Amino acid sequence: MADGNGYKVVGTRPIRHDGVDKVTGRAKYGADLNFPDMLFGKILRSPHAHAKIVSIDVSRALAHPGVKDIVTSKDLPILSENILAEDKVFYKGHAIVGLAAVDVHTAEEALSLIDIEYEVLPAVTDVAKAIREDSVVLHQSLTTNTLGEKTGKPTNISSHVRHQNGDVEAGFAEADVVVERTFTTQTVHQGYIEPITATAKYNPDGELTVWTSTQGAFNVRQQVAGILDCPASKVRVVPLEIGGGFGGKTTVYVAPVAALLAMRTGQIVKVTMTRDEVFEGTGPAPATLIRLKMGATKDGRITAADTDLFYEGGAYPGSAVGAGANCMFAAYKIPNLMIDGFDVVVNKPSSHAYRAPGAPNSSFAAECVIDEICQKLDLDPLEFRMINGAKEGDRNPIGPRHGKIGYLETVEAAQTHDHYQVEVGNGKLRGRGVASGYWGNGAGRSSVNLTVNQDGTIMLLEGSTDIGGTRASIAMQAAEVLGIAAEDVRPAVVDTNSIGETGVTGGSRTTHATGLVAIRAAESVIEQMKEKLADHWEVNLNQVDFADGTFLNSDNQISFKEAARICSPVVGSVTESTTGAGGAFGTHVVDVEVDEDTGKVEVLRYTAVQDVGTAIHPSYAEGQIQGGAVQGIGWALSEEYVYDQKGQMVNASFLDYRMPTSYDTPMVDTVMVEVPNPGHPFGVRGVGEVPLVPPLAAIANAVSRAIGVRMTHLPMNPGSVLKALNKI
Amino acid sequence: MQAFDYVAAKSLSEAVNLLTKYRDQARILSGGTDLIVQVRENHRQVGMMVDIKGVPEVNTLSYNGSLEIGASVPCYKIYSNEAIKSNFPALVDATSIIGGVQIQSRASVGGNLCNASPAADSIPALIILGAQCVIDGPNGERSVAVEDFCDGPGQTALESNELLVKLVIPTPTPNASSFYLRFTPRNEMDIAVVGAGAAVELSADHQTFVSARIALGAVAPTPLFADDAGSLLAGKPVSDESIEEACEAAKDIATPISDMRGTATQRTHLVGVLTRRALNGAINRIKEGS
Amino acid sequence: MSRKVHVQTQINRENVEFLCEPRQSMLEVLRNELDLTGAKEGCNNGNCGACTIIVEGRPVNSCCMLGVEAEGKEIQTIEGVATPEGLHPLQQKFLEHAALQCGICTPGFIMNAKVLLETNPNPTEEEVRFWLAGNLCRCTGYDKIIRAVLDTTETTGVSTNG
Amino acid sequence: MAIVAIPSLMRDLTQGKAEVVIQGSTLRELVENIEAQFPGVKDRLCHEDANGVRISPYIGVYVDGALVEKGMRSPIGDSSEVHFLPAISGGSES
Repeated sequence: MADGNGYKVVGTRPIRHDGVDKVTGRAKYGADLNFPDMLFGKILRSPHAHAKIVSIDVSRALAHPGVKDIVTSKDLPILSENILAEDKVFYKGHAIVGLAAVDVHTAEEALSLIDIEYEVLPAVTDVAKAIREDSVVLHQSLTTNTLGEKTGKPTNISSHVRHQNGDVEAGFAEADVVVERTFTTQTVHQGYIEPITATAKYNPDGELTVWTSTQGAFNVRQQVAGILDCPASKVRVVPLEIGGGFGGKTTVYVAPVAALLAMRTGQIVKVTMTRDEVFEGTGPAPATLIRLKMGATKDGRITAADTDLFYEGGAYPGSAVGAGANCMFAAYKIPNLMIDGFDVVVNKPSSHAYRAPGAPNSSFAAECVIDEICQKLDLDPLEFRMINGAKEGDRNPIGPRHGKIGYLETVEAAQTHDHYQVEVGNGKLRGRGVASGYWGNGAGRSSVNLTVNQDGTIMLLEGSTDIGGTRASIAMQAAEVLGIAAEDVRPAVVDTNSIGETGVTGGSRTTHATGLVAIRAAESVIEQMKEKLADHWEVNLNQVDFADGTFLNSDNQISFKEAARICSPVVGSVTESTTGAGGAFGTHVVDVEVDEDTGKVEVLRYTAVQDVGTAIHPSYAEGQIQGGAVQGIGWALSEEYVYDQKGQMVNASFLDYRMPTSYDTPMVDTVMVEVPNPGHPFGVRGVGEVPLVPPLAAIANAVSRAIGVRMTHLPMNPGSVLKALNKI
Repeated sequence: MQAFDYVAAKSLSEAVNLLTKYRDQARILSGGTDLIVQVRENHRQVGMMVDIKGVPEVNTLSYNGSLEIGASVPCYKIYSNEAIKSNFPALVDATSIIGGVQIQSRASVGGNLCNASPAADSIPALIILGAQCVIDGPNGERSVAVEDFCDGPGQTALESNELLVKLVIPTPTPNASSFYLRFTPRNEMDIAVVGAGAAVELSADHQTFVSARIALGAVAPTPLFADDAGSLLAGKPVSDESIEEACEAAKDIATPISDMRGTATQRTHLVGVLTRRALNGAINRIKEGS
Repeated sequence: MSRKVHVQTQINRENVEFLCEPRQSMLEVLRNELDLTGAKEGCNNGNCGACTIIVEGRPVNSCCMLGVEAEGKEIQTIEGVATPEGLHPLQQKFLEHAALQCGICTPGFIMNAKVLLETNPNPTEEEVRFWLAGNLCRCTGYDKIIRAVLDTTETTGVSTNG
Repeated sequence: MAIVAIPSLMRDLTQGKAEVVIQGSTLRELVENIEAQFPGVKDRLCHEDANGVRISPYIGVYVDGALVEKGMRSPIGDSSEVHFLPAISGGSES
């Protein structure tokens, strides 16, 4: 912190550089670009959850005045079934046809003129049914992949992962209490407020430009170039401001279609999803079915855990079951373990990353069973976590040893927090729940370019798109190294032609990885300036020092700003595949009150503790934690995809897909524990993902304790709570 | 969105003439918060939108012997009105939870009524307050009780060439008050799983029910006037037992469906819960007001 | 397509004329015809508040209003909130409190909160939360937004004439 | 010599051994040396594409607790612990 550990910029709370544009409405988001001759694209989507496409006739639509072009999967140079379906649709909302017209209304009218004949097939939208022997099989060519080995038998189970150590049967034999439960969670969406959008321009020389809002411009370039079979050098992706992502904007949906239509028409084409398209046509987080058995001794030591995880991949394989398995027990020392994880396809949109993908589901099960064990043993749940919690050198039960981590510190901070000291209240159905959670965090490829202006200010170019304030957190790290103010570094997210390859803003990697690269670039700037000053002062390089924003030797001392004028031009450019992401833990405490007549759960108080390593900009680190906690409140209590018998989602709107409003939530107290990550010069750990891991179980534990009935199904909506209370 | 024509009518007669000309193709536009979305989402076909917000009669809001609310008066004007706050609190309860404040800037009680959703919040409130719908058409004005206005989801007693002009609500007696509430999973920005309103008149000593009107939302194809449930309270002591009896009677007439917002069983259960809360809410207001 | 209508209105204190089809929403007119893209489309059915503008002093979801209805009205959009003299106090407080992350919902929140403070200069936390319930934010968990609005009332007050 | 944890679903290839001690200064050497001792392992851990034999995209390799970023070229320390875990899909960069 600025007041403690010697940093001048790190730990302060400057106004973010992109802030004024955003509060004045001037910032340009994905759908905000307009061009005079722009066409509007629309996509026809399957009305069926599972069907063969017998025929597609676009002639009536093509004849509609104002329609410029129509494309299907046959027009894609490289087939990509989730972009435009080939001969089968696997979920309601599956894209089939793209078209471009002079305005959005004309495009919509034309959609209704496309004639598609379907052969409707039975659909399976429930993981529990999809794994049965007699289930409808989505992909005849799909067999179970078990670490490279395939069973050869058609199935909906696309992969099987297993973690095994010790002897679980012996472990359960040693236990004084064993709890076994089955948990279910429903499909939930990232819920970003800005719908998916892309605008494309194609020049006759083969240059394609895509403006879009994305978590990773280079990912978009790679996918668009791949699907359209053109060289990356011909594709320029310009990342505009992005209105939320949470993992959901790490892939492409409409960009290849917009690009294809632009290529064929020669006009600029914008394709923007409607909200129902976002729900039905993009990748949500998987619904899951989890069985979990855990044993502990009466003094509160976990002896064994055995779990089966079934995650819905949606239409195609690829659920986050692996990460779910990796993260679910990371906080604990468990000597005997068996995890079997299965990725299962169902007739729902192809699942995709959502904040700590996979971990909230599995941790919900693990942390609820732990809470029940605590109740049976009459142990304080935080004390139980102190007994079993992992510290540096302990193993994640799936194998690898933890480096320097701050898990126990989060538990201690929760224990001593005022929230945990006061009684939860009386008279009504009130309960307090706690839960912990882990996310491994990512590092990887990042690129930063620092240009030193003659007045000593800095232009910082980066490839990481900024969703929640990373321009500020990265600029601050460069400023810290350069000994200048955060405001003197002007960060900009630039297009794929203007910076080195950079991975997605996801996996909680950006402040760590791109920050690390910004630090390296700043160090390069300092080195270059030292060399130039040595020349200027006619001394040896080793006689020039840099400290506290000042270059000096025995005779001279000048500020960074003065040096900038002398040294111009200076550019520090670094691109690197970084490592050293530090995994991080959080522990949440929540109080709820249940209305016993209606089953409605009110969140009374929420405290989220997290090891953030070092908070670069504490306000935005807090904001990540608060936002994650409230997404967790939604997931726990009210959000779900509701399907009818035909596999149709019936609540694809912000009205009926109930994300929490400001009137549903309390203030979220945050406690940031700082156990610096040795893998980063300032100790940064990823912050964004962890806070969505504990809330599901924390709230379920609170509700369970409030009503005296174990809640194992999410969301805990009023109907399900009333049922648990035996009121209906 | 389908194409349509638009006329901003200046008078009732102009509006009626347009309706007469375009019949089923025409639709009255007031706040538009339901209509525009329905047309956009292809739930309703409209060839002509007749905007009546410029018609003086539909903008009236007066309390003079009785309360008159023009069909286009937006929710916020209703819940901000002092006379309504003191005399018709159930109307304040209902109008302040229709959508968010942005919706309330435009959405009108008249529109809420004409949209005829079974879950409309203002309709049970209007029913318990004994509101009359004043309707204009080629054959002149006529009046219909609110409880008889809705025929089914989206269906009303209006002929295709008629429009709702205003609602007229009689002045409540002394020792009377009203209360509306709904149950929703979210605290706001939601559709009633069940709604319940109660208007109650008590004896001067607050010990006995003089009369009561109860109405329910989202438990039948139209908002329901639970006539018997209210009537049975007349002359009964103000007690948990009496109230329970009314709640059971209200549950008896509910014929809810199961849908994504709630199951039939849950809704029937909630009818009991909300009727009790609505009655107690109205009773408490009488006691507080005296 | 039906015939375009000529509309005269006032937006951000300037007289503005535009042509639009009756089916075009005010949001569509602002964004596509007038290139005022500060109002955002999040849901297009009145459930997220990202498109909030101020019409005749009241917050309105511009997706639930037709462009033709702007005739003769006085309209404010986020683009007109700051003046050459500087940011509106709410804008300043949103920045100071880090009350935005991705920022897509921010224009809508500021427009709606602006009317709240003009209507009720000293709201309670409960009143702020209720008033802003029609604006969804998925990033912040609302905490810092609510604090920013409350802090605007406590420290600076706002003028009531917009 | 590095200690390599064998994923449980591959222990059929290692005579049930959960851990083997293997020589190798890079991941490639390590994999080749395991393969020499326990044929079939490489097939399950790796796949071949235009760029040659690489670790399967479905597997994340952890050396001393940290996910490696250099694929088969990743250095292995003298007493390193190596784990092959299901890759984290989605939120983190692949």
